[in-house]
Amino acid sequence: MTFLSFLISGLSLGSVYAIIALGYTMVYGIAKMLNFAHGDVIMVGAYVCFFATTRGNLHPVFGVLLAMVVCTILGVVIERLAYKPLRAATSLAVLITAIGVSYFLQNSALLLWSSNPKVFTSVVGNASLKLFDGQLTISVIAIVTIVACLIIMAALTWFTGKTKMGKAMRACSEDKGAAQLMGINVNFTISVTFAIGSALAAIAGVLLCSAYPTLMPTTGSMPGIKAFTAAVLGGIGSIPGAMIGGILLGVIEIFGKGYISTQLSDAIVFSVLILTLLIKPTGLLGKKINEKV
Amino acid sequence: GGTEKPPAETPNAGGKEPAATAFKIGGTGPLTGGAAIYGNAAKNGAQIAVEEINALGGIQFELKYEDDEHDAEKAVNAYNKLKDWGVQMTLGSVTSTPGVATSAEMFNDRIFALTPSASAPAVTEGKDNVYQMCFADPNQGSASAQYIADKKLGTKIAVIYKNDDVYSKGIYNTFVSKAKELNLAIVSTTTFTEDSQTDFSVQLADAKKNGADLIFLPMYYTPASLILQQAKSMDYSPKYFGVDGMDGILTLENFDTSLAEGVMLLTPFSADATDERTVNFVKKYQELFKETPNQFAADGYDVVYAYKKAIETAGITPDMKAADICEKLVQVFPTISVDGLTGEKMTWAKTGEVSKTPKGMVIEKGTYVGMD
Amino acid sequence: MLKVDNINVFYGAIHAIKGISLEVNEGEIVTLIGANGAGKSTVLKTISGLLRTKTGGINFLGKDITSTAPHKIVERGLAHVPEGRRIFLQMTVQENLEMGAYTCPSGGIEAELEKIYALFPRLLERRKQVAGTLSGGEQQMLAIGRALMSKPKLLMLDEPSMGLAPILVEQIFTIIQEMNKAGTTVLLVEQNAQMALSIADRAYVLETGSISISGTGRELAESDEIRKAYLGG
Amino acid sequence: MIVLKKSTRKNLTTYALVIVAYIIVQLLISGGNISSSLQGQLVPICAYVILAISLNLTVGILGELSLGHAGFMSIGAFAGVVACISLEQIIPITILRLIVSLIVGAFFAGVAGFLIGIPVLRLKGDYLAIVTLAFGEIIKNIINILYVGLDKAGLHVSFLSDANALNLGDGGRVIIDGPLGITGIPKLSTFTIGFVLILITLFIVLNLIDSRSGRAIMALRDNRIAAESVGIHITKYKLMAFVTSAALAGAAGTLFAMNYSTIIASKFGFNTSILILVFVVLGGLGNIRGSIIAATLLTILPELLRQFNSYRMLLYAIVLILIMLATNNDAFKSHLQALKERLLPAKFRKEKGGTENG
Amino acid sequence: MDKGDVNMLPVLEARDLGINFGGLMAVNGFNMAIGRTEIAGLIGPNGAGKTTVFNLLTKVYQPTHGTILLDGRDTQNMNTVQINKAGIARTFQNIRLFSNLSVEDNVKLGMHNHIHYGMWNGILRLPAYWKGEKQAHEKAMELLSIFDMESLAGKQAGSLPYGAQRRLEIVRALATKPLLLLLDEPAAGMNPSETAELMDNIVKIRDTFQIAIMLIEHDMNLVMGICEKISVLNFGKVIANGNPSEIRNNPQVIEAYLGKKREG
Ligand SMILES: Nc1ncnc2c1ncn2[C@@H]1O[C@H](COP(=O)(O)OP(=O)(O)OP(=O)(O)O)[C@@H](O)[C@H]1O
Ligand SMILES: Nc1ncnc2c1ncn2[C@@H]1O[C@H](COP(=O)(O)OP(=O)(O)OP(=O)(O)O)[C@@H](O)[C@H]1O
Ligand SMILES: [Mg+2]
Ligand SMILES: [Mg+2]
Repeated sequence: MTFLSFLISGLSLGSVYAIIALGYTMVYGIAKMLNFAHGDVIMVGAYVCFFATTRGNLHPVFGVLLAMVVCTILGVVIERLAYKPLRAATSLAVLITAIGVSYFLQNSALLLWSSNPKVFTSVVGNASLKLFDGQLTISVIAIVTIVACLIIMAALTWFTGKTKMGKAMRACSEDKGAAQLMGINVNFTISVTFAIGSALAAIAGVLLCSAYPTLMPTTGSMPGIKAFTAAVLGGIGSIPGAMIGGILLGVIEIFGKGYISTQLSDAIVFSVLILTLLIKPTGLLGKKINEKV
Repeated sequence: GGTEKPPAETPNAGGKEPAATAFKIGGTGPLTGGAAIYGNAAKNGAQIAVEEINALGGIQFELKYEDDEHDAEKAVNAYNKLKDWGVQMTLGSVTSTPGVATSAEMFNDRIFALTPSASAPAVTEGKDNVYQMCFADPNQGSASAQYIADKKLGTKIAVIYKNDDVYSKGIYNTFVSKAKELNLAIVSTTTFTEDSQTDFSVQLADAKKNGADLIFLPMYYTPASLILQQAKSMDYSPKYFGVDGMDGILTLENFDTSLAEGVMLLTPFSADATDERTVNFVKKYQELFKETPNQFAADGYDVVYAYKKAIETAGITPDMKAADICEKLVQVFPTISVDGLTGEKMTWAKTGEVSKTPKGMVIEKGTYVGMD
Repeated sequence: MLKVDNINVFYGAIHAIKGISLEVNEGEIVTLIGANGAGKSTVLKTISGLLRTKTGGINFLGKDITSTAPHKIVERGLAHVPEGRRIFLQMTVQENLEMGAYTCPSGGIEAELEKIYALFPRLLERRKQVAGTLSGGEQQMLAIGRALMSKPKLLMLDEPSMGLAPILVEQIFTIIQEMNKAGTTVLLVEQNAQMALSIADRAYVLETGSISISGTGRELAESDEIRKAYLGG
Repeated sequence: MIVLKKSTRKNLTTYALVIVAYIIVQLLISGGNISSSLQGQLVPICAYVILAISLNLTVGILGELSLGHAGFMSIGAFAGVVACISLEQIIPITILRLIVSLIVGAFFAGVAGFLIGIPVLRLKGDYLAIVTLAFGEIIKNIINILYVGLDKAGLHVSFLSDANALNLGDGGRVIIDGPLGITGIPKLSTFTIGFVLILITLFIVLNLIDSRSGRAIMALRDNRIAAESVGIHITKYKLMAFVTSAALAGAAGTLFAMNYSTIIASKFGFNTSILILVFVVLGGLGNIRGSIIAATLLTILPELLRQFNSYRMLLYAIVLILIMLATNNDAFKSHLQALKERLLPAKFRKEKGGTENG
Repeated sequence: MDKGDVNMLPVLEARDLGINFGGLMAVNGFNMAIGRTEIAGLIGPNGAGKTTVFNLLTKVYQPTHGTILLDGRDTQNMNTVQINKAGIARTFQNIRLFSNLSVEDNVKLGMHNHIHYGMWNGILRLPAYWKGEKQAHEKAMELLSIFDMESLAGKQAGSLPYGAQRRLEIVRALATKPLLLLLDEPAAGMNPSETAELMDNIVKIRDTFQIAIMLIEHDMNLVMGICEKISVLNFGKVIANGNPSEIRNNPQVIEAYLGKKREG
């Protein structure tokens, strides 16, 4: 029974990572940049939803929608102002700019909303399912997160694989110049990528804070880094990979704590990551690209 | 509610140039970053005290707080900035690790420090001119164990502490050794870190599995609030015992206070106390900062009043050099007794440690109630 | 159809194109020849909008496109087979071809695909192969095929014969001529000056960023100067 | 007139820059014209300069993104300080003890670099980056559960429990106390030592780059397959760069730690790694002189912004973004180039091309 | 073919070489022997497997079957680096220079295993460093002079015009002191007059260094002009072997590769 309850905790933590990782992968796989500000967009999304539901008394559904709208706009604006001028620069230059944006968002949040933590009200309430005479509890938010994660993964897979915009995104991710020669509006495509990534960030923020309700200006940064790790573990650019990577990371974290040592939990998670990559150097579902010589 | 709305950095009651008529006091603390709540609280508390004292027209203070991002390196930078400004006595650093670093500098520079909240023993150890306003961590640890044993609060105890945090680990260390001494049964010890402070299901499951009926939580209230919430969703309802960092949990915006029902803690301050001094302070704080003050704010407030008392006793004047002030304060501090928000008749040992009695509090219906 | 008027292009501080003007009329095959590094590829990249000119203007189908975004230019009917092929290495052959038809309504793609596969049976064989693992020549075929997918009005080819077997070079030139007969205007950059001149209506010779000679294909092919410099004696 | 190789000329300028900066600062100090704030930052600036140079060796010269450089810094910091405290009786001369500590710090970090490098360097690109990040976090986690004490019997080491498990004898001293880190560190680092260490670092890195081994390392970066085809042993040279980089970071860590009375493991986490990376990228990949300047300026910048109080870090973020936009945007760069051309007579103008080495 | 070659062990012998890419036999049953100072050509339609043969010989790919004897030694367990040390150097169809390094450094990298001083000698600038670098510099200049490229020594390799880059790749390969030099489409992107010059140089290299050269090329002027022996590959199999005139008139080759109406 302990095993099962650990597994469930792992799945629910993992699905939060996964949902963040999906947004990460979207931008990471297509714009080919590590958007370290992603975690902070998540934080903004959570704050928007928080204020909308507590101070604005909006229904949670509208809270989430509003958060998505705000984050989408924020994502697109950030892309336009901070990343677009660097289209021709090295990816590292963009990475550093993203770090600047991350600091910017965190410190703006600090000034706007103060450093005092807020307690987020779960958008689906705190109900939980009790199984085996209450020996096993599954919270509703965990179920919602996992389901949301699956739906988003499926939708993204369909979108990038089947739609015209999705194909344009793949083309941009490989060669922006050639994509332009195909008649693809690269700037627009990348904006759409950021819009989707940021909308997902809003959802992720709301779900993250529903499950783990402390909300602070730094709330997004650690989950952001873990989700990035998860995205790499799953294989860069692979949408199902991001999800599997996220869930695995969560499960390993909980099992590591539960069965080995809480003191070593970070080391365990990262050791498993390293071992996995040593065995499979392109992540779990990453494509092995053999360079033609 | 912003932290930075209040009037001016350095209020000047008379409207005249403070120059040599005001004492320059300053401190460092995390005003940005993940620990910013503590720094801002201490700063705000001190600021209220400065405004009050300046309004009296006697001793005048000029207060400056520099951001240290909860980092030893930045804290030394911040402290040096204060030196350039001409600081005459300091409020040290708000948190422990930066506190250890800055207090070593202040010891060398002969600038007196009274820190509101840097509670690690290493902050004061071997430094005759560094004093604490808060309990030192070991005291909290052993006092908590003693309290639990005396009142027979729990038979099987679980401890969850933050493994990469000086404060949390410091209290844990002495709690454990004292508990051993008192034959308290610790049945579960688990940890978490800055990087993994979201999910506590494993820690709670361990405590539950081992039948713990009391969980000792030497940590700040933010992770504690998550523990309370997650335990509830597991249908696990042990007693909780916290330390001074737990204070503030009721002020968390939008917190479901019923989760904290029955949580006990040792703290020198509670915002719900009904004495005039506290009521007055809380009211002012809420007006200025739109938040309820926590214990850091109270400690910051008390530090300024302690300085006032010491200055009066020692006959120090604003035109004196920092080093001279330091020598006088070193002599006078062990002799004075101060009444403040965090304790009546507080006195200091020559080691810099404060002596005040912690109050055992329990949360009932969303307010703190004295346990004794 | 295409009118390039006194363009100047820079790579940072390097002045790569120094006041070039040229014209391509509807239905023509025009070729640009010149030594390595003369700036041929740069001219093509500037026309398709990948690079910007500092001065002067470019007019395509009666509209000024000097500062039009590349994708808009492509939509107007220009296709560019860039130097170095620039195929999408991680996509399959077929996906690459489909990308070529990005601006076209999705209906007619099938027919167009079939045409390309008929031209290059090799590509049909390798339809599902990841383009990055194709041989050099196969990649070149794919790059040309991809450009043809959009049924362009003006086709710009940058060294299409590079790396192709002799038999294929012939084929490519035949294809160019056929396409031209069917109404596609062609601007061709070639190292293989002899072949290029033999099918070109007109030609321009580029020398370190400026046009040194221009004339009809035949005139240039017969000029001694050109023979010596570009046709190997 | 002796004509120096372009890279030699560049390197000499770099040395000159460092030496002149040192002299100016010393003059300011002796004249009492320097603020405590700036003076307090001199040693950390030296440490960050060394860290930036060493990371540039991995990121700029070897071409592999590392997100865990602070891990090596922390190994150097803890190992160096433990050495320093343990040797208190044996080597009473402080300067000598500091030098030994620096070497110990560099050695341990180098060994860690070697052990980590062997598996890690088989990976590529972002996968490698994430694994270095992971190692950085693991190092942090391990130091957090590491207890080291000293008594007459020598060093005692214990994991996972607490300082009591060290079973120290009478008069024993706990040196590393798990998450509490080390306290009571003697403040032995000085600006002059830092300066000398920078010169040594420059000497090692610049000479390495401009030698047979350095060429091989840069060849790996530019084209791995071609490098193999001319007979260059990939792993050997990757490791050489990685280990050198780690060892220098270790020395910098010791220098840094010996400037503060306390260090804790969490200081050397992801954020610090990123900070060093920011120096490197801002200064220019492969550009050693750029790293020095960027590390110095970006360390001072947040202190200069203190007057803006609570807006300080926000401004820092904005400045960082603006600098990145300014230095990496083509349009902006060509404006800058044009300006330079107008201002500088032709013969002083730098030739384009060649890697930036110094 | 040089007279001396006839009685000597071939520098390279490939027997029944083959590789399978997930079901596709890119090269199948490839046999070839190259004399010590021979210039051999490898031609064939696009995708026939020519580059793959080079990749097999240099162990960029491990052959699925077959043997390669280099100077009589089986190369079964060698990797790319060891192959180079044992005597095969190559250029690439897609230019692979160390494009951020100078032209001279590119050549010195070719000489990497022939410069003998270690890391510490380099860092500490011991005499071995100065001696090694001086020799390397002189040798690099000498090699660059083959293509009259001494004046480009300080230029960044990536900034050279395409043709110069191709030539530099050859110089770099030569610097490894190979017994056998593999050139993959050395004349691609060159105009006829540049190609003519390249042909002279290839012959000159063979004559001065007394090494074997094997080249892949689609420019028939070059192949027919300088190769002493030509193998034609189609669908991974050798379909013809012989001297230029034999190949030129082989109907199978004309059908698959040359086409009926030939240029030039
Ligand atoms: N990205 C670039 N950065 C700097 N200079 C460049 C760049 N691309 C080209 N150049 C320079 O611009 C000039 C023209 O180059 P371009 O590629 O247009 O020549 P080309 O005629 O197409 O030559 P080739 O026959 O080699 O393809 C050359 O001197 C080249 O070195
Ligand atoms: N790594 C690989 N994976 C799958 N197929 C490959 C791989 N490498 C080569 N091939 C296939 O093997 C065949 C031979 O390729 P190769 O590059 O050897 O051709 P080539 O003879 O050099 O042609 P070209 O003259 O066009 O360069 C091609 O059809 C190619 O698609
Ligand atoms: Mg070109
Ligand atoms: Mg080939």
